[in-house]
Amino acid sequence: MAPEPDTMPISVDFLGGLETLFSNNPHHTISLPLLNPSDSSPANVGFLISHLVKNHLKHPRTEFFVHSDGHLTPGILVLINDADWELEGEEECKLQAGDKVVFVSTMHGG
Amino acid sequence: MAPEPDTMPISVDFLGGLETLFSNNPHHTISLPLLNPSDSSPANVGFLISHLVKNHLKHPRTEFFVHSDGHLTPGILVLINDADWELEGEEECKLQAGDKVVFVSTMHGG
Amino acid sequence: QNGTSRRLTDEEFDRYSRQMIVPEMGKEAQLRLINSKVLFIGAGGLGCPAAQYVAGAGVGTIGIIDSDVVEPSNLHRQVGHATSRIGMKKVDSLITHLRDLNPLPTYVPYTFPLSPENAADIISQYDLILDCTDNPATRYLISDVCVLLCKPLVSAASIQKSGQLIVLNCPPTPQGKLDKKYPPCYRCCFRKPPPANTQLSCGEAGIMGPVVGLMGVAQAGEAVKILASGLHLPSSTPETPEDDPHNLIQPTLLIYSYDLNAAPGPFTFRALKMAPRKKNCFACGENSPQTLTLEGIRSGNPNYVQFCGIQTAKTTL
Amino acid sequence: QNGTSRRLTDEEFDRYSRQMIVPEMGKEAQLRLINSKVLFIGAGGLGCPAAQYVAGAGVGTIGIIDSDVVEPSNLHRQVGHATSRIGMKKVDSLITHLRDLNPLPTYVPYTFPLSPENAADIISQYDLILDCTDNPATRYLISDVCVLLCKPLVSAASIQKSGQLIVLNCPPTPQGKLDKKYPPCYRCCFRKPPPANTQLSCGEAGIMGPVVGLMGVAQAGEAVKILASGLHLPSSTPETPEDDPHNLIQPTLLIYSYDLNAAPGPFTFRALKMAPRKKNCFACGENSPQTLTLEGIRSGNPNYVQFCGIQTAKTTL
Ligand SMILES: [Zn+2]
Ligand SMILES: [Zn+2]
Repeated sequence: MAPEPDTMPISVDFLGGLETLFSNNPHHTISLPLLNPSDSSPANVGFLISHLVKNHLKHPRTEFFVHSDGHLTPGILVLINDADWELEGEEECKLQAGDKVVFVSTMHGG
Repeated sequence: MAPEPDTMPISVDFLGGLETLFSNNPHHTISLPLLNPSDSSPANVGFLISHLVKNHLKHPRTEFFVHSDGHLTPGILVLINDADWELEGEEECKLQAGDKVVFVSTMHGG
Repeated sequence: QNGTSRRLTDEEFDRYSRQMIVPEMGKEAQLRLINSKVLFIGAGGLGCPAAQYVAGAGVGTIGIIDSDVVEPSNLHRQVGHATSRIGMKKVDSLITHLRDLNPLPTYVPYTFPLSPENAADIISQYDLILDCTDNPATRYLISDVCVLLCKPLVSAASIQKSGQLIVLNCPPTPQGKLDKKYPPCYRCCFRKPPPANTQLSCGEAGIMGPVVGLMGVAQAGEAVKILASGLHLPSSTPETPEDDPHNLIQPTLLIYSYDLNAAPGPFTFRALKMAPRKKNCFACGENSPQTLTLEGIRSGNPNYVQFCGIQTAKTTL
Repeated sequence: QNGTSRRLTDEEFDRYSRQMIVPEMGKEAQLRLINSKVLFIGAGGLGCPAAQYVAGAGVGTIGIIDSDVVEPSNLHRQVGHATSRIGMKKVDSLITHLRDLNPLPTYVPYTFPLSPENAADIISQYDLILDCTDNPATRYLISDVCVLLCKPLVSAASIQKSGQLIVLNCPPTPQGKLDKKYPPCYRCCFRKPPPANTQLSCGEAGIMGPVVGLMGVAQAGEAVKILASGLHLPSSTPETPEDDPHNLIQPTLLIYSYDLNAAPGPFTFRALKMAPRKKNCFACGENSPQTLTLEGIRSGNPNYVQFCGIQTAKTTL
């Protein structure tokens, strides 16, 4: 499919059970607006998260992905182009077309 | 490393035990001459196999990879850019810079 | 499926509740498992762990065929046997273990080798076959009979530090059918066996226990999902591979590479996409009804031992 | 290593020959296994299969700690227990099974829970720790004590249809050392636990047997390779991650995703590369000697239960 204007393709993977919140599909290629409409700032990971919640999260138990304040639930690991997001500035990390973001829910059962 | 002139980079993976014949390394990026020097024809998979035997096969038991006639030992699966080589013309399949070739030895133990 | 509407007994509920509450499982899937029949060919390094988890999951009928007896050199990896059962037939030893793990299934022992003469009679009685054997001749025989009897096949193998796994002939498709894309058989993927001088058994080449164990558990995982989700049932509208969400028509060959000198890395697990059923396949292709029949197999055609270039199938691991 | 030059007994040779002939194993690696001590924390869905293969491989001393008793709902996945041992302490049940599989190791039972008070005393007696537990509070405790006592840790977890595995603190590196890149601890990778209302146990959320089984066997595989190859020994010349061929300093987090509706595909196994030890890590970072000590842990600081936001660690699976 052709990309929508003023958007960029971002590869998003959900692992460790998070895929069940997103139509049971571990892999999505989404069209993310280049700018965050709320303040016209360039799209970063924080904006990606709110975009995912608004457009792709199809499950009543949203608390498994985000807090009520919109921040990512603790215990979810984020890798941006294979690097730990803590090293990339977490939600502030700017995104570019083609970036690969992986969300992994930590497991504790045995 | 810069590529040598008149060669192209080919990604070659060895799996299923074949890696033990190739310095115990499952992944190689090799510089394959663009032309087969014996007849100046464009490099194909048959030439890649003879090139691997001559330059990379570091093990006395060569019969696990090639017959004495230089053909690949039966029971080895070849995937060229993720496709079964039988569908690609087997040894006749032409190679291009960046192609990915996977050799997998079939196992029978249990 | 008959019986998927009955109630579970209290004992069944006690045993299976933890898997029944998993999303997409549930009571109907559990009853499909209880109503299913699975055959394990081989009670060794693959068959032991595979059978533990299939029996634990509650598959109702479990057949196991193997002619070997338990030896001390088996026990580092064949975790369904025991020191106290050395010398016993592996099938009887494994069933002893499984029956204590879960007494509810019906266990059917076959303490003789699978052969071209008996293969069809035995395989025909099951819904799903697990190839846990140790030699190429038996692997080709199993696949051929599965094609002819329309049985899905979960095939695994392992040697030294490597393992492989593939789901074949699933959904099961009649021999010779090629109007669309259909799933491959073992011969579609592995047309010719390796020459006899490059065929190594686990006895000769060695095997790491956790490697063959992991492949066996993965086989059980595929068996449970196929039966629980009905993936083994002939599909009325088979997808084309382009939009096959089930990875069945072009299954992946899973390769596990265990490296003694490194933690898991990008090459530890590889998933290689195989081609669908091949037009020229001896067993399932266009002209296969002329080349492969149950009658033929029973009377020695093809000759599996000759095809694999060895005098006798190796059965000791 | 003392004892790696002695001869093997006939019985040892009988049992271990099939793994000793694997390339890069051999007699010395076998003796390293025999001279090693491994602690399993948890005798459930991970601990059962992990212990089967570690015991089979001949690790000389095997400690197991768990306070639970065997219940019918365990048996679909906890394949080291049995119907005849329902009601028995899991540790005693599993050791009964392991002793029949391999009588040669020394088995050490601990039939009480791991706690901040006893963790260091127990963990200090082993060479390698396997985290097979089922709750975040115990996972953070285990990792913290492993950092302080310089023990490598093979950590696995599983729920519903997913599993994860990572090798941590290997080669073991003293707390606070950051002059080069060193391997991470559990807190480096998982800084904060999930909120209590999103923590699900296998009892509440369910678990597929072959999924947790596969993670357990994979854990055994990592344990055997670490001990056989001496990867747990402090390295005199630690590599930089750029050229670390062992994947230890930046280990991969292995994720297994089991899909009931599909055969294995490209997402079935993912290997995600983690960062090395983090400067700001509470347990192993720059200022960690001020924030985390064995004394502190023993006297309730940090408070693991409070940190994980639950009243009591869940121990029923
Ligand atoms: Zn075929
Ligand atoms: Zn740390």
